[in-house]
Amino acid sequence: MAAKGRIIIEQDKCKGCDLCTHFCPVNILQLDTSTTNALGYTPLKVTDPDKCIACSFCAMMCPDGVITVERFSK
Amino acid sequence: MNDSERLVVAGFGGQGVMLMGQILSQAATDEGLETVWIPSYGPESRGGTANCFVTISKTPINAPVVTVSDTLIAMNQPSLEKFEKKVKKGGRILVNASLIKEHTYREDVEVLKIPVNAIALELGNLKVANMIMLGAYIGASGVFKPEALEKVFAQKFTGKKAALLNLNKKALIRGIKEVS
Amino acid sequence: MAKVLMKGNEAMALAAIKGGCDAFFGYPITPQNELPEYLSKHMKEHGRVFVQAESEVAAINMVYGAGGSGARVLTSSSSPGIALKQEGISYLAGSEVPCVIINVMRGGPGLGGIQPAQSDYMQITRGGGNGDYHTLAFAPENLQETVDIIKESFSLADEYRNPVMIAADGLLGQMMEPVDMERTKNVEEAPDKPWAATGESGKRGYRNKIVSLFLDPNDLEDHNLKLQSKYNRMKREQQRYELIHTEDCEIVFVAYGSMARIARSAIDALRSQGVKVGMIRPISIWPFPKKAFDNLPKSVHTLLTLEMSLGQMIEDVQIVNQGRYTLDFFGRTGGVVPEPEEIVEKVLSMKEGAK
Amino acid sequence: MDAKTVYKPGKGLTNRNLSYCPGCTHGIIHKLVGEVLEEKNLIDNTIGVASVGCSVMSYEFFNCDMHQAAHGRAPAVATGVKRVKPDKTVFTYQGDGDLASIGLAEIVHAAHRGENITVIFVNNAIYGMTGGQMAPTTLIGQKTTTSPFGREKAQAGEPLRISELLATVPGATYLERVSVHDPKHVKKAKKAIEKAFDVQEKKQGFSLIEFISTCPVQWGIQPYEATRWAVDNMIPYFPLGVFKDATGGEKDE
Repeated sequence: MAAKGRIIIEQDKCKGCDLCTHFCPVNILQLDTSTTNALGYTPLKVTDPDKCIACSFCAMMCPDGVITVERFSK
Repeated sequence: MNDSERLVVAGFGGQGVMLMGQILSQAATDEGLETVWIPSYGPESRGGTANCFVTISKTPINAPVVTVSDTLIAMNQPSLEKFEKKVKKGGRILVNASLIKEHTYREDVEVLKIPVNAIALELGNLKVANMIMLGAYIGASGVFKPEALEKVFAQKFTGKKAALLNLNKKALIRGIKEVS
Repeated sequence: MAKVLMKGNEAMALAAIKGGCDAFFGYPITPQNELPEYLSKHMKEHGRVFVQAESEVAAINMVYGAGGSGARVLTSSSSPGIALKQEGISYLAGSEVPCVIINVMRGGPGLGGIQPAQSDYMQITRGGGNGDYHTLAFAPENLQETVDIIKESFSLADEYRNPVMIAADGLLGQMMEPVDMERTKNVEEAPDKPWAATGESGKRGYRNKIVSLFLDPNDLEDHNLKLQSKYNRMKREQQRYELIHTEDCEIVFVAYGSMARIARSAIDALRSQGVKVGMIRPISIWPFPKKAFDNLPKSVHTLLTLEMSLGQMIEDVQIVNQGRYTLDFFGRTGGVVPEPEEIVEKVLSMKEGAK
Repeated sequence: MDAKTVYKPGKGLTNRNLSYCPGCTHGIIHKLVGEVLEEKNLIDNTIGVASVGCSVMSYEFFNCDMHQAAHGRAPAVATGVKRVKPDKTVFTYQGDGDLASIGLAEIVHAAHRGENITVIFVNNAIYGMTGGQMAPTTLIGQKTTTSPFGREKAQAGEPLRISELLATVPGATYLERVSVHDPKHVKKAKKAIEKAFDVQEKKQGFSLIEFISTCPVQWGIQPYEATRWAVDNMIPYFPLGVFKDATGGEKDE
């Protein structure tokens, strides 16, 4: 099932607050505990990009404006 | 310990840097020594840089803020860069090798690299990385015997935190072993 | 008694309880927050009053009320908050209501910063409120001295029926240092206050009024002259200072509080290089300790005032100096805490200049 | 297959990293205000007034001319600004310690005069910047560093409901309380901000939007759980909704 869109994460602005991961309707967001970013936090990563429906919920809930959302048009 | 030890303990908020300094000052107080603990208090609650200055002395302490230090404990890269220049010649720098990878160190100081994050994860809780470093420090400097710090642990880790007491003691001993 | 490692703000709060403080009114402001926080927990245990007011202005007026009705009262704040309290302090002095005010100074002006500074010296010693009034003002340099002075300050406030200000700073507030809380005796009983508005006019047979209004200028002048005689008594009785190595020095530092403590390291460093320096350390900044300047040895030729400000106490030094010595100044401000090495450099450059 | 951007940080905020703790909803509220000012293309002709508290640094975050007011005095500063710049958009951004405690007289009188300004009031029931002290909106039983046994009515009274209080002030034109605890409520909150700036644009008088907001670090609760705590504990006491809408007629000059 092809993705409807994708998100772009500004890795080094993310504070690893984990808010967005709770609001993704298709549950494809997780904190990447294998690394720390420039601020010293564990940044966000998309686990399954193909499932993204570009609903912008994650971006709306991000307090630091780290996420940009794009929707693919056919 | 010669008649005074001036220490900078630095890292980022959440690494337990302030607690490390307080434990040393408490141990000094318990042994009737003079001591001053000074936090760098900034507005950021979490994530910002955090450091404290600890002075331990047999004689009354004058200038409370440590400007030239005998020892620097750097728990992350920015704090190493910020405080490295102020360590006296022949001083000592302990670095958290888990977060501080390549760095060209001064020739005129003793450098001890301890991967405290990695060891802490080995012991099962990243939170005790600071106690491993504390162990390394007293092991390298001989300022206190482990029992002096364990006595402070018993006062600090009570109530909800009591469960952490043994883990912190283990971390302390492990830190000492890393440098002996 | 064994020493206890305490955070400055908490040691000050405990000292106030041991000094007999019956009621505290305060408001959050960095860097003194741990003081009201400590009292919010421990005043209750002693059955005493704690209120977090809606603002510093409200807090000082709560102090005015409680103090005017006979209680021993405390408020604490930091520089901008103390600025808000100035009208209240003028009322407290004008109507002779005793209270203690702890000022944990920080960089200014305006919102300024949160790091330690001494740039409120003029406001403290000249008074930021209206009218001819003064408050006693003490400037401790370490935590033990701070604790001892706070314990004593409630009795001093009652004795003179006057506000007493403790000029501390963010360094003292935030540091931890072992203190002996029992080095000086605790205050149990307050003196009786026949003047207080305690709500017993019936039993007492006369009414008490806590008032600073005197519409007839002659009455107000008489009142001012009465206050003035009290202030002169303070000048006679409360000049406190410490002399450090002044017996054989050429340059005498004049510094108080944390700056004096930092200067001690500079004195040691300079003396080890054979440079004879000493220090007059005012402990009372109002009344300014004039006596300390009277019999300095012949060897002295320069007074170097050191402040964590751009020069305020230096004006008091100029007044008492009366041209006797050369005056010089070194200061950092804005919350920058100077290093002893900077003072050493200043002295060495002065000596260089003198050659 | 080309991609169209549907959501990206706008021009309403500067590109400075926000100084707020991880997961603090101040950040979401900043974004919404910035988005509305940009979309109504007011941002380049706006003067904002930052207050004292965690959001003191907002004078670096809103992408327009800013004032930084003394604690509690932002509504007075904004009054001064608006009276000499009546055709500019003027807003204040204030927390609960700033507005509901030391600044209560200033906010009541700005509303009372019907000042044509918009107030963004962030209620997180605690003093954040100074270390978690009790605020006028701290809930009964809520533990803070100056209510260590939990707020007690006998000692500190019950929490202050600002939107309801200002609704009794004739000069207030538009008052709404919103929340940002999930996308649905974020959308509603943005509409409320749009309405408030409409009121100002149409010179209909004083508008204030109260936001239920979180403080993960001082509450000691993880960011997501903090939003749930706000829903379960704050919203029942501070109900969402419009508390005043007097935009019926044009406000006479």
